Amino acid sequence: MEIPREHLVDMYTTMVKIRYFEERIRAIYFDDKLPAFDIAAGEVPGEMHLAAGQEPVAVGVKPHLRPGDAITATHRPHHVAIAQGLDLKKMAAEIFGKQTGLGQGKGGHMHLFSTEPNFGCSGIIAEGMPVAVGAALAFKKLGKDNVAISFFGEGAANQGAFHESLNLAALWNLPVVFVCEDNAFAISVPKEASTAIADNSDRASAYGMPGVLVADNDPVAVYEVVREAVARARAGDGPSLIEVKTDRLWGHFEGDADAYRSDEFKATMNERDPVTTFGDRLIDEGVLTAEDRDAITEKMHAEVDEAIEFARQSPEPAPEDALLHVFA
Amino acid sequence: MEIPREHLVDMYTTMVKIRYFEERIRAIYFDDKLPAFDIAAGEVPGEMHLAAGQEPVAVGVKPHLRPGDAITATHRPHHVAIAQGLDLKKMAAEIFGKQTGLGQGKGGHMHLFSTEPNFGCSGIIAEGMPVAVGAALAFKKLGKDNVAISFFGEGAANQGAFHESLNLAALWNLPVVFVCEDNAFAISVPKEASTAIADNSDRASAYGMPGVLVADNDPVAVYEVVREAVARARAGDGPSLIEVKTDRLWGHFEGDADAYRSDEFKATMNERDPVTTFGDRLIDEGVLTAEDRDAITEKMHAEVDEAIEFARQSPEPAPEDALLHVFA
Amino acid sequence: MTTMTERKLTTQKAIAEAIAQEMERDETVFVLGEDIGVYGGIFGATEGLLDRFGPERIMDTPISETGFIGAAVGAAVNGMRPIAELMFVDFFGVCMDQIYNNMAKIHYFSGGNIKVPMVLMTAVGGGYSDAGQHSQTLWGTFAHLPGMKVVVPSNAYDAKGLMISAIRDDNPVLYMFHKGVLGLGWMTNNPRATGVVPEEAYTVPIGEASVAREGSDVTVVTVGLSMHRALDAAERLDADGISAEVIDLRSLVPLDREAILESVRKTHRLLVVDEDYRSYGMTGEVITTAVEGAFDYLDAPPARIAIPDVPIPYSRVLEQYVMPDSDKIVAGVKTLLAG
Amino acid sequence: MTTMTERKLTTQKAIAEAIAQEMERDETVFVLGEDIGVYGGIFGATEGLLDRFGPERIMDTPISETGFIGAAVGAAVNGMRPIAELMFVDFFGVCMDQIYNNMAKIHYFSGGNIKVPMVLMTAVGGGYSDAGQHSQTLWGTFAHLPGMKVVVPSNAYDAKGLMISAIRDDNPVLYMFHKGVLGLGWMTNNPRATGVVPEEAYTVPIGEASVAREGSDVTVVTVGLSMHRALDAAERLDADGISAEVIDLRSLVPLDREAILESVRKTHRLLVVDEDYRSYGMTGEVITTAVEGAFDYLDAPPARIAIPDVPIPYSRVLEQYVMPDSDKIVAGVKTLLAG
Ligand SMILES: Cc1ncc(C[n+]2csc(CCOP(=O)(O)OP(=O)(O)O)c2C)c(N)n1
Ligand SMILES: Cc1ncc(C[n+]2csc(CCOP(=O)(O)OP(=O)(O)O)c2C)c(N)n1
Ligand SMILES: [Mg+2]
Ligand SMILES: [Mg+2]
Repeated sequence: MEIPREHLVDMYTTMVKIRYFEERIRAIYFDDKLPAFDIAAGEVPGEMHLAAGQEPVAVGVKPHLRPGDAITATHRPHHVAIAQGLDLKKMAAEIFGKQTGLGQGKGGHMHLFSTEPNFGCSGIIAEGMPVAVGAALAFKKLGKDNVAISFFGEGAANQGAFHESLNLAALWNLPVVFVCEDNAFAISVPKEASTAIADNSDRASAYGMPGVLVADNDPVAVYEVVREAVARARAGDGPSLIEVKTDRLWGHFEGDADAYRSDEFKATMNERDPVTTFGDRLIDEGVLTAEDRDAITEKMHAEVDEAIEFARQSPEPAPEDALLHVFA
Repeated sequence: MEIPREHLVDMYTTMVKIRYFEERIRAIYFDDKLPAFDIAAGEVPGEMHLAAGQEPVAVGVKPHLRPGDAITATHRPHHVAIAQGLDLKKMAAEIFGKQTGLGQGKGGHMHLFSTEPNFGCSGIIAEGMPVAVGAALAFKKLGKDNVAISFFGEGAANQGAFHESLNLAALWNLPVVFVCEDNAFAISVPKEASTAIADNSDRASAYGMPGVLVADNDPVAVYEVVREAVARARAGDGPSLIEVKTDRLWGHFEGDADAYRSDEFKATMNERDPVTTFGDRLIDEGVLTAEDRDAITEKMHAEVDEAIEFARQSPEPAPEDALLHVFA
Repeated sequence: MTTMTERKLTTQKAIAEAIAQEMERDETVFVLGEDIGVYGGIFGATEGLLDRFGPERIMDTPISETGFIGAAVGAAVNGMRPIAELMFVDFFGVCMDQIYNNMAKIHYFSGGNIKVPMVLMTAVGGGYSDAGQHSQTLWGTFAHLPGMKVVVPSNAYDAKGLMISAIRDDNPVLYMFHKGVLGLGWMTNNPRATGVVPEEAYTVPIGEASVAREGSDVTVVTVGLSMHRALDAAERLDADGISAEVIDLRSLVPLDREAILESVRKTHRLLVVDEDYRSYGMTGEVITTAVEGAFDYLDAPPARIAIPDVPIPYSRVLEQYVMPDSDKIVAGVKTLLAG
Repeated sequence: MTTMTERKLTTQKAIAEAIAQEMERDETVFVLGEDIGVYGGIFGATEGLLDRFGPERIMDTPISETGFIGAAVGAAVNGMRPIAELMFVDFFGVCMDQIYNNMAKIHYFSGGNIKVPMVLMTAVGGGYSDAGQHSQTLWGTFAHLPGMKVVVPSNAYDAKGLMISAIRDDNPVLYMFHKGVLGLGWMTNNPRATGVVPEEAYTVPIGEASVAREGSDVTVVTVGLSMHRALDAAERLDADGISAEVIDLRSLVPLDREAILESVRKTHRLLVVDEDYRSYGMTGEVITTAVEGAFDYLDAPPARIAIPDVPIPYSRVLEQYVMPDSDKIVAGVKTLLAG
């Protein structure tokens, strides 16, 4: 692999950060909710879709981005948001519903918005896909060489918006990279029960754009494929579709009994945990030493802990501020 | 061509009937509207989308259908409705907004519904596509060997419902034949300004179903391709996608100045008028004599005239009947 | 017509039981939607049904709401009686055409010749910090558009009876269940979400409101989870010597205007409570109904409590600020009586 | 702020002029939609603009409303000021998620950090036998959902001024033009569809109703083409010695409640006329507003005329039966005054 060492280290570092963030949120999420689970209770209430296992998709994209590049992510946005470099404190504070959050507590974990980095996500499947097309259209009109990256799940690939977005992006030759995070499940529905063909990347031909399958949940593989797609987009050569086979290590949302996936499935998946395997590999390949790894882990944990502490200590919004921000 | 003579004659006969129907509606439509065109005026008010030129698609499908087979058509439905054998009097009466119409005057020309023949259409692009999927699902569940045919324009192929419908039909292996009427325009927007690839039939691969292009506006070519697709569907082997290159001889709707199509385009199109060319060909090939052709024309004109006379003579609905039929 | 037994069920189990009994009775009934199979429905409306009826009749779908709701319409006009589940009503925006322009209008367009006997069931409501795309009720949006019945059960008994009525109805019925009335183990415990439910099949008529609590000083009209809040409020008001009549609309379409008028003519005061957005919605319709039919009986202008025309915010303090609750209802009634 | 000249324009040309002037002024303004280029928009809102601004700024789209309206949202949050055209409002069902859940909520979710400065313009209304999927107004549907402004011009002057305001507004604005007020050559001739329009750019404030005709006996509140019907009715009533005040709401969101109240406090009687469906819509909201703010001034229960909760039928006699017109308004006012 002819990837700059700093990118490898950055990717791993970000993976560690994402994973630890998700772990902490997970623990806090359950803290005040068990044994009688109450979704409305606790410091972090509501639905919580965590991305442990899907770190490679997020970190493999980021090294190719420039300031101003737009990202639209999904209901499962933390890994992408963190990789993209969102202010971790403000992001955590939003998840805690605090005044200091990205949206002053109005959005919550599915609605994280930021202008720089240029990021948005959504609770509606495939809603961000046309938005990415529009961002790319704006870049083209404004003469910017930015690109837009649209993340979406393999479940989203059967939503009408997928079709309309890919057609528009190809038709107008826009700088968009469509990245399908194929974790094989949409909640409980396996891909073979939702998708008439095996690989969404094959759907690219319906729009005359390149479609590439990344068969492993490997940041390096993602890195390489995305490099090409982003370069293509930035050069004005139009959109691409990439599908990455990834793993959702935990339930669809926290509290999901996850009974629809077999123990074997889960065991196999856990064995190939990408944070562990990628860390091991970087050590094997001499990119990192064991000490480096520990130092990274420590540093990332501290950063995440600090962000979460910030969120915790931040004030609640004033109740009547609910009435603000309907209109500018 | 190894097509039963009666099918050839039937197809031609129906084409003549369709064309004359459209001609008569067109004339009546303009009757009370010119010189100061008023869309709300006259015996037949409102929007009027006529299908002159697209007869081959409709008549090439019909010979393969059995009682109970479901058709969903579009905002431009007359040719398909007539080929399918809808009661011409009731259909005409609906277009005239009369009490004796298929919908007692409530639906109008974009909303023709019938149970036997099993027919529906709609004013919303691609709205009928999922309905056809559902009809096919019902057939499968009820153990019937019926099939569903979904007609739609090439413009509709960029609507999200296209994608969802094809995926569902393929996923569930349903007896649906998707027939794309590619008249190269969606109102004023040419296909190359709407569709990222040349042929929608190539989109079939995104769903793992056969996709076939019928490159000529020829009832026999349609007949042959549809025969296979319907047989496949009826045998339980799943859906197909067919795209037929056809011609909309007139404006998108009546009153359309049609300024977005060049004179050359229109001249070329008119030269290959499928009713004329197919009639000539049947005579050339000895299927029909010139006398046969005249007899067919006369008979069809009489039938259409009678239906239109019926519509004209029929009573208006009672105004307060507007309040009926919201609920069964 | 029903034998009351003392068996108690949660609203969620009452819904699943209703569907199961109708599926037993009628082969043409089937269910389709996302995660309704092995998962049993995100809110449990199809719990246990996959095991009982198999994947041909309990069909998991892709995330293609336009596709599968449109397919339900097609199946309904071709001899089936589908029940489609839209997981959260908030998602209606991706499939509204099939709902309001197709499902709801075919019967009319066909001059009554085609029937569309289907149920569209969907979860509504907030109060548990699921933010602005997963917490809406939106019943006003559907009730505004003609051609579909709209029912909103607030308790287990009505949930079963209304579901059976909806399935047997020859019209499209939108069946909206509030997450907070279901009695789900993972939601905040709500004693009003469990009730006596006869084991046998029975119907609750669509279009009839019920007087959930009789009273004489003020009429509180509402629906869904706000019913529970209103009943809580009525108990508290009772302690203050205020007698509130609480009306559960149960159906928004058809709307039982007579029930509203009857109560208002008795109490002379009306408070409408709604977990939907305030403007251009249910509160305006109910108040206008009272004004049209009982103007001279009103001792004070009718009042309303509803979401104050803001998206539902995530943060608990913000969300609680905009949600109707029993405090707001108690205060609203007192203001109304003072006025 | 505007120099009134005597130049007259149709409403349609006033809209196209407003867009053109803003496009001249602001490079980030562009238009996208179906048939807005060479066709000039089915209802002429972009007439002549392709020639003037070229295909980069006047973009014909595929029939992909979710795609291109969502793209407009993406472009709006990335520095552009798009105007997207939804050809008929009736088509909203295929793209409502992008409108109500995305366009209208991003600003709120972001705590005010992200702005979505875009206009969604769309043709509304019936009366010309275009049947139930091409004749609706549906403004009540949009006005019920928070986060977007909703404007409905009824004349050429307001059409230009409201369009310029909408384009300059930092919020999403739904701009609904009634086909019957446009002055199109192919629609029934309507003298009220042409009016004096200043050549220079000017704004009409969003959220302010106008008193289109002063009167003292009754207040008629309406919007869109019904304004013309109401003005016709007012002239006829005048001949009978009845003085009707006619209020043009112009904006449904924000709603100018004060203007309604002021008039009702003067006339003591209110008739609301609406070409949208009757229940759960504008009529209920306006009447409730009057009841909330002017209860003691009302000499009779407010009344309403609207589409009686049926899909719009095709046949002329049926459609005319359900549409508000000046006969119905005259009769409604007389009944109200008799009451
Ligand atoms: C339009 C819409 N339909 C359904 C849902 C409910 N829902 C939320 S996440 C999800 C599964 C998404 O699957 P996928 O796209 O594969 O993403 P993943 O959760 O696997 O990351 C569903 C069905 C939704 N949010 N929006
Ligand atoms: C969802 C939706 N968008 C737009 C329209 C307006 N419209 C009616 S017909 C038409 C063009 C359709 O083109 P195509 O599908 O190719 O059919 P054709 O008219 O060529 O037969 C359009 C855009 C509509 N009816 N529905
Ligand atoms: Mg997935
Ligand atoms: Mg076409």
